[in-house]
Amino acid sequence: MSDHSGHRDASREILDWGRLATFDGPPEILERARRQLAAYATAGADSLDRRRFLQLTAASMALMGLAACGPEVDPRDRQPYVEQPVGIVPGRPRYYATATAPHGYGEGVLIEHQMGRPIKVEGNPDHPASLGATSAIGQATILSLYDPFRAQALTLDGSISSWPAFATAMIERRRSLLAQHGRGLALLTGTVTSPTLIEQIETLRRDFPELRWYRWEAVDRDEARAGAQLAYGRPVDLLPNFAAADVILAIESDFLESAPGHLKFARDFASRRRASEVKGRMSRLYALESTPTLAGAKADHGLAMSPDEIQTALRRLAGSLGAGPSEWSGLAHARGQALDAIAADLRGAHGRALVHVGACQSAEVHALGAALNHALGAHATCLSMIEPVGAEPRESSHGIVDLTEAVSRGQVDTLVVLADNPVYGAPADLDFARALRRVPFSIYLGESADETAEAVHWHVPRSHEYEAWSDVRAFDGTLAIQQPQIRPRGERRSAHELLEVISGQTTPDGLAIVRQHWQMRARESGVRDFDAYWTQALRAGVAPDTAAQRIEVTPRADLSSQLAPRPAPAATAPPASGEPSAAPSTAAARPAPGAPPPVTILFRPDIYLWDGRFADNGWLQEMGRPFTRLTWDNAALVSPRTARRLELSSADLVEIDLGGRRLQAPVWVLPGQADDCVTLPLGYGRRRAGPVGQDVGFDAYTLRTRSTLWQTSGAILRKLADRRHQFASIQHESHTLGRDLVREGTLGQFLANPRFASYGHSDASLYPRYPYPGIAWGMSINLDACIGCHACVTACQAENNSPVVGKTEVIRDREMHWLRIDRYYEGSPEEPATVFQPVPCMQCENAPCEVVCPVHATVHDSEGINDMVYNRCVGTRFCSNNCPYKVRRFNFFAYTASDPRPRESWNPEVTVRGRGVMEKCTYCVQRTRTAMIAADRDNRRVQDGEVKTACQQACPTEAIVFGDQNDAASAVARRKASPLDYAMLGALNTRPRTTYEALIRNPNPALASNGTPRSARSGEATLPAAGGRETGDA
Amino acid sequence: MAAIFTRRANLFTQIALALLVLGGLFFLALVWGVPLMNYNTQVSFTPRQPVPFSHKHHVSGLGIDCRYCHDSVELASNAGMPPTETCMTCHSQVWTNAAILEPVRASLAEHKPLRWESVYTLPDYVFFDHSIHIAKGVGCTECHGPIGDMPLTYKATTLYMSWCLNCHRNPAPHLRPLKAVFDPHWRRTASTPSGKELMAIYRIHPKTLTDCSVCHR
Amino acid sequence: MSAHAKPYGLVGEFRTPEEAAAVARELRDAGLTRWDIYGPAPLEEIEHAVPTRRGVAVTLVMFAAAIAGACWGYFIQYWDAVIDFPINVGGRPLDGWPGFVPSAWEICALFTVYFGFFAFLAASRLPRLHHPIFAVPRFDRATQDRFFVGVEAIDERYDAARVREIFARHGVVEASEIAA
Amino acid sequence: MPERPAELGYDGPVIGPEQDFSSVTASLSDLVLEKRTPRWWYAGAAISGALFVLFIIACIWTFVGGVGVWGVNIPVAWGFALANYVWWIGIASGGTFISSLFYLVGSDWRNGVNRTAESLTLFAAAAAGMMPILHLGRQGLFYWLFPYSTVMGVWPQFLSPLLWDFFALLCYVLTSIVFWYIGLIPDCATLRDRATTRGKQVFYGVLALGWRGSARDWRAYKAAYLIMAGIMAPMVVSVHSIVGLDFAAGLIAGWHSTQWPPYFFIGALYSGWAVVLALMIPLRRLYSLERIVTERHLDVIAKLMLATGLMLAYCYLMEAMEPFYSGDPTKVTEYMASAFGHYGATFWARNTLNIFIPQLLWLPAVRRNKVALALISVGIVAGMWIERYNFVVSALSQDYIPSKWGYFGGTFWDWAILIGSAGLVLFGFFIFIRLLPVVSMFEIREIIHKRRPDTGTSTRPAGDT
Repeated sequence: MSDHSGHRDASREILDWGRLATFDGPPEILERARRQLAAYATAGADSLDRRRFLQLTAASMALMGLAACGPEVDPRDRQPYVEQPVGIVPGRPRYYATATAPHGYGEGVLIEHQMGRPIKVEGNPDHPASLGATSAIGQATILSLYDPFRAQALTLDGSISSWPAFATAMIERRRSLLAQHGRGLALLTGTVTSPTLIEQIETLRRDFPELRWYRWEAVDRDEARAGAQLAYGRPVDLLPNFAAADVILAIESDFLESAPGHLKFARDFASRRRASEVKGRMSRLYALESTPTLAGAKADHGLAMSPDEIQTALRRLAGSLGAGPSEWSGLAHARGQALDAIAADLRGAHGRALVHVGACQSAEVHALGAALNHALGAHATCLSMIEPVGAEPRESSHGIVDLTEAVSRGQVDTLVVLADNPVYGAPADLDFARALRRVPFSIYLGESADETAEAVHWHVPRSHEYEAWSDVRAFDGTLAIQQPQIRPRGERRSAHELLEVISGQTTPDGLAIVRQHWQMRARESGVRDFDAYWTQALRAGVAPDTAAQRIEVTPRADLSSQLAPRPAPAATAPPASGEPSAAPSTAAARPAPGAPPPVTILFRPDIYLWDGRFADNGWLQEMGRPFTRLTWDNAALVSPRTARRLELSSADLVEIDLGGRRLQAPVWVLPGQADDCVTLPLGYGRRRAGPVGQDVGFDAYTLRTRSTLWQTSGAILRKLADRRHQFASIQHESHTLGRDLVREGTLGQFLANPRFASYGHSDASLYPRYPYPGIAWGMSINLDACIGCHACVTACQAENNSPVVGKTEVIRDREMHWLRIDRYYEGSPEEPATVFQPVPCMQCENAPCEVVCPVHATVHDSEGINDMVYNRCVGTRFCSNNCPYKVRRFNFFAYTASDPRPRESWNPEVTVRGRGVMEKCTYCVQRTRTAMIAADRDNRRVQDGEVKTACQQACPTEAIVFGDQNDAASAVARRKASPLDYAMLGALNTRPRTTYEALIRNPNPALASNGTPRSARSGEATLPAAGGRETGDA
Repeated sequence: MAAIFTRRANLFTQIALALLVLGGLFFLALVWGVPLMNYNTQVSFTPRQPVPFSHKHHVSGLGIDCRYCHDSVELASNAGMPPTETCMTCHSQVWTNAAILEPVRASLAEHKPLRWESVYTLPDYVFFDHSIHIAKGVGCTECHGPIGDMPLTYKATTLYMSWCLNCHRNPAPHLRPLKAVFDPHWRRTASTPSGKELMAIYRIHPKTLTDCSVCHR
Repeated sequence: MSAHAKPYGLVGEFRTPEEAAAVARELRDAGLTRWDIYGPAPLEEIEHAVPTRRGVAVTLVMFAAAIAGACWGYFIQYWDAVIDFPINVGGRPLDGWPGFVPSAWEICALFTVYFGFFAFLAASRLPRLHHPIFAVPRFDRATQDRFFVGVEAIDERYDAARVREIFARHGVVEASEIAA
Repeated sequence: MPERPAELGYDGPVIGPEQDFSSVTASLSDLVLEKRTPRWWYAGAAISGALFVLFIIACIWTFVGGVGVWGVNIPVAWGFALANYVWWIGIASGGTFISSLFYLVGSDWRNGVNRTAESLTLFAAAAAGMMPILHLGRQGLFYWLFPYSTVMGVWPQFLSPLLWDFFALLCYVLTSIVFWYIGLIPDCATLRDRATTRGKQVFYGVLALGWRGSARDWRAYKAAYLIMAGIMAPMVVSVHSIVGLDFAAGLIAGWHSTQWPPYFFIGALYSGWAVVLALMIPLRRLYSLERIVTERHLDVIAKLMLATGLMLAYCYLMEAMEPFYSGDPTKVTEYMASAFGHYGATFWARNTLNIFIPQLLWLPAVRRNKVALALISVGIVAGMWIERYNFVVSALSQDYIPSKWGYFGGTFWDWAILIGSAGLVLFGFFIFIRLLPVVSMFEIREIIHKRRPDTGTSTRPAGDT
């Protein structure tokens, strides 16, 4: 597990496709899994058979293959291979490189295999979009791979059919299509970055000249594209360099959460934010946003303003920075002073300043951003441009709107849908489902039997990205091959294979398709030994120097005249077809007399479910949202002031009336939300999904029309009297209430007095300190670097077999995450300063939990880890009561037994806990122990960095560092030597091994008064008294 | 007044008391004794195997090294059960049509794994690693008993945690030079270095060996 | 009363403890040892009249039990936690003796009470459901409101006539000789 | 008996002047041997029996479903079970304390009530004993708290307050059984000798172990009983102090305080008195024991209850003072939360029932109004449970880390266990009052004898033929 950080390539291998484990006949396996787990639900030994099944029997792979035909296997069986695959060492993990593309752009990953089964996702350090890190979604993909409810059977009009049947039908269809040169043949895809797929489409065009290719993503980057078009007169992708920027202006920016390349951006950004390392070189971040983003949370000055105000603000900045007509600098704005200060700061940082605009902003704002960047001289230093990575259909009109119109004009008789669930995400005013039903011959390639699958004739189950061959480009164009980690189950096929059928090949072979394309590429780039090239690309997980070429373009001079003379009113999203439009929203409803004043609606993707495609993923559903801390729900987010005005409080049910379209939604009062702006997170309220995702939350798409994809004004909120919603929030109190949890200060304070945050530390004790002569594992968490993305939490859940407990149990405060990220607010509820604090087990040297355990179930080991011995635990729960950090979790029910995931997906290195057992973070003791055994085998000491905890490995910003704190040279020892190092609740003298580096902000002195006053002991001063629960709680 | 109880009542009382005492003692005996009974620990039990494989014949007789079949024992937690191929390396030449080897041939022919009944079964929350024990000079026979002389393999030790602790608390007597680890008939001789010396060579620190996380994760 | 059967002894029934106590004193002075008073409650005058060491014996047993219990209670804890399997629990010292005291005390109490109970049974030879003396007429009132003085025949100084005479002098209600 | 014996008055003797050996023996043993089972007994036994069944069902459900069927969560990992436990063990302690301490100080009124109190102890301790096992995550493995290491070679962790608690409870239950039984032996002998049917004779005969009331046996008996009493008194104190340590030894701000051991013990006595009164008042009337359990008894216990209540009030004040004196924000928040926060209602309920209302006992009029006294006692019993509930739950719900604050709410099964356990105790009590003398006969005889040494015995030759 540890070794790929060292001699990496040796540990990554090429999957032997012929020998891949398969899940043929999963029902038996899953059935058995559930039965067996249930059988042991009550004992600590519940996973007994599971692990033997997984680890001790070398034949579990073979068994997978045989499960369908063989009788039930006695768990006491040892089943050796018949022929042992080369290189397989039972009980040793192996790593295979591939890539995941949660938003269409590739992120390189390494998949850990145990006995041929993919178990865990890690980032690929060699991949530019990963750099070894992963996102929460990336971590969770492994669960989707094992989702037992994904479609397996190919269906025709809802009834099970077979691949041959489909192939024959398709071939017939093909004949008639050939006859009419492909007239009526339409292709609907999402974002396409796979060169192989593009080539296939081009090939299709050769056979079917009149093929029409449409593109649709429910949550797309059209605005950015249109903005670039507007600003540069041509499509480009922007590559910001946050490591080079001293001053950053983020316009509701997604650069820390979802923008292509966000993992790299986060890494770069953090590299300039860890105060103890960069000292005076710490960068400064401003954020203007209508609804809180992670960037806003990290901002030194976050200003909440409505979309209109944002646009005005940008014009004003443009005016005063020479990026637009100077009269703009006079534009009236509520936050004028602040803006001027920002402008001054940006001007001062000329050449080292950067403006980044989020995908949800209108094309105009993007254009303004481009102009600002140009004026600030960012293009040379902080910003570079490349040809767009995502393929653009050559059709002039290729939006879903055009498709729907074409269908209604009867111009489409054969529709191949590769896009992800368009029926669910399409604009509500299109009624795309009806259109789809009118298509005589429609095919949908989708992972589950979702809303779209029910509206088409043929539903071909789509193979998971870890089940099929493909390739994908990253945000910077770098190419990676996606190799299957496991054999697809049932009739699953990839997009490549489906298109291959359309072009006449009835038994497509994904590997052949991709390989063929790559051979062509290789030939073009003059590679002699293709096999070596291919092998190397697979092993490394990236194809050498495939990054897109930089291009030099500058914003057109007449940009400002292109923009509407006056700041356009709100709700100016162009139709999906992509050309910019500043036309005011048509959907805006006129408020009826006496009705409450209208508000602006913002449609935003949910940070974890995205556009809804991950709704079936239990880990992501149960992940607390960074700001609302909600699980299993979305909510209409309103600002505290607006809530007061509308007499709303959290969990009230409201009816949102938008030009006649009505939607009932529960309200959540969210600090930092712009006034009179209501954010409706997308991706919930799936009508047809797996048991996990179905009917969770409300479906905001029902209000989203073609012209108001991102925002619209004129909505009326009507409170539904005395009806409240029950939320499952995992954090009920939002303030530190003056407790010594988070220590923070300003850069000024820090430079003036580096030790300002180290105080009140007493080591006095009646007892002699326990000696740890050998290794002493320790962890340091840098609060400057933590962006609250929850990648670590998901990684922990994946590594440590944490179960999903479901909404009702979360409501009872029984969630099982070992690592949580506390979110605290300071300052005014309107524009609070946000603090993210990851809290794993502190591994106290004077552990309060251990002393109260009557059975030695939690005790210390010689490396100072606070062991939790599940099989010894009788479940008194005193340890949890006595833990001042409340990091212990208890199996109140047999959660693991009732978890639907197949048991072969659990991590065999970690005990699966049964009912009535306490559990908690152990610094991934399975990893430390494996590393120590490896080192001990050849009588050496464990190297620094040889073992990484799951959270540390996933963290994009290197906020978490783990290692031997006795070794002065180790990274963790160096971190702990920082003057900012402090122990949470240190006064209790628990001597935690996990310590924090105090949070340093870098506010603009000119703005010190604004927004967020703070002192080293921030909290007391600016906070409401105890129980300030205005973030609400069901 | 007529006495309620006859003389016999006293006898009954005494018998009852005696039974009470005996019962108590018997209960205690059960509590401590039953877990140690072979019936419970399966020690010296010989499970039925598809093929009556004899370690005595292959190891002591033919002198085949343990690692020839259990090839991952030095590399990984798992010693590894030999794939059918391994059996067939020889048995495609010798005993090619012995009846008792039919299952092996069948396995190869039908590409179905042999199903051995496991002899040593650890509970699932115990993470035992063969490789480190081998590397630290713990011979196979320390846990597997006189495996080299077993015509049919039987369980030689209880695998109770208390049994593990015996060695983890005081490893010295159970250590041997590395070259002797796989020797099923090894005996300590005058020339063999003492357990203390071996502990020094292997850098074994017994204090750390009883940490819970050594085996429980 | 049967002449041939070896008699258990002579039992006299009295109304008041004073009478019984007076009889007791005479028997004691006469040097008899195998006699006893049976009454419904432990009353001072009777206690004073009847010489016995049983109370002391029981007390000593209980004291010994208390010491033994306390020592054993402490020892098992010390041996388990410090000698047999020392484990670092929350950085506390292995020999956290103050933490061993409560359990040790409880075990001490347990021992004392139980050995006290057994000592009492042993001292008074209980349980013994059958006893010759139950044959005495109206002996049931020994546990209600009457007092009986029983003199055993096996006492070498036993002389039925003399005993009857003593009984009579102290207003015996009825004196009856019963079989063993 | 239709006509009801007259009361003796609150300053009157602890035993009716006309009572002698024969009469107390007769009246008390006839309750068991002769009296036809009264209707109220059937009613009471039926109701409490039904609750007992509910308790059994709730236990089974908890075993099958796991403690998840309760409202417990993280942070509030302890809920009803612990509150019930502390409550019952407290009630038990009260009983033992009456019979042991007041035996040592030789107060004569004690002999009228100790039997009832001890029996109560027994059943309350049984109910208390169930709770710690029930609340375990893996109930079947509770035996790992015994020092037993044949298989695993691991011992219990003796520094854990829970382990002290385990030993304390175990020893306490075992010892109180013996203490209770040894007190019964002479009375069983009496019943054996008065019993008219063979069955009863054998039943009580076996229980009496052949007791003959020999003076030498009496000496051994009294020696053993005296020392037992001498051990039980401090034991009760230690047991409940250890229960207090379960919390005091914790780090939770609301628990981490040295005052809990005495605080808990005082609370225990308080509930002990209250329960004895609550049961004695109706019992002496239903069994017409007015001449044996006299108004004097009630008065004494009522006064004791008042005194203990004042001590408890002092503890409450200390509880309030400590956080503010220490100035620790966590402790302050926690106290304010318990007083005015989510659980404020329980806080004020406990103060009202345990402190404010009982102050009425200053007034002789109230003290001597049996209905009022019974009601106040019942109020205190309830109040003590509420106190424990508030104490356990509110401290946990808001401790050091605000982000993990959370609240507890009892589920149906929580309530079922609480009410059911009351059923267990009452049912046992009903069985007891039917099978055994509710007042220790031989000890009453001792008082009678002490009272009139000259005429210790029956004047009229009762039962002479």
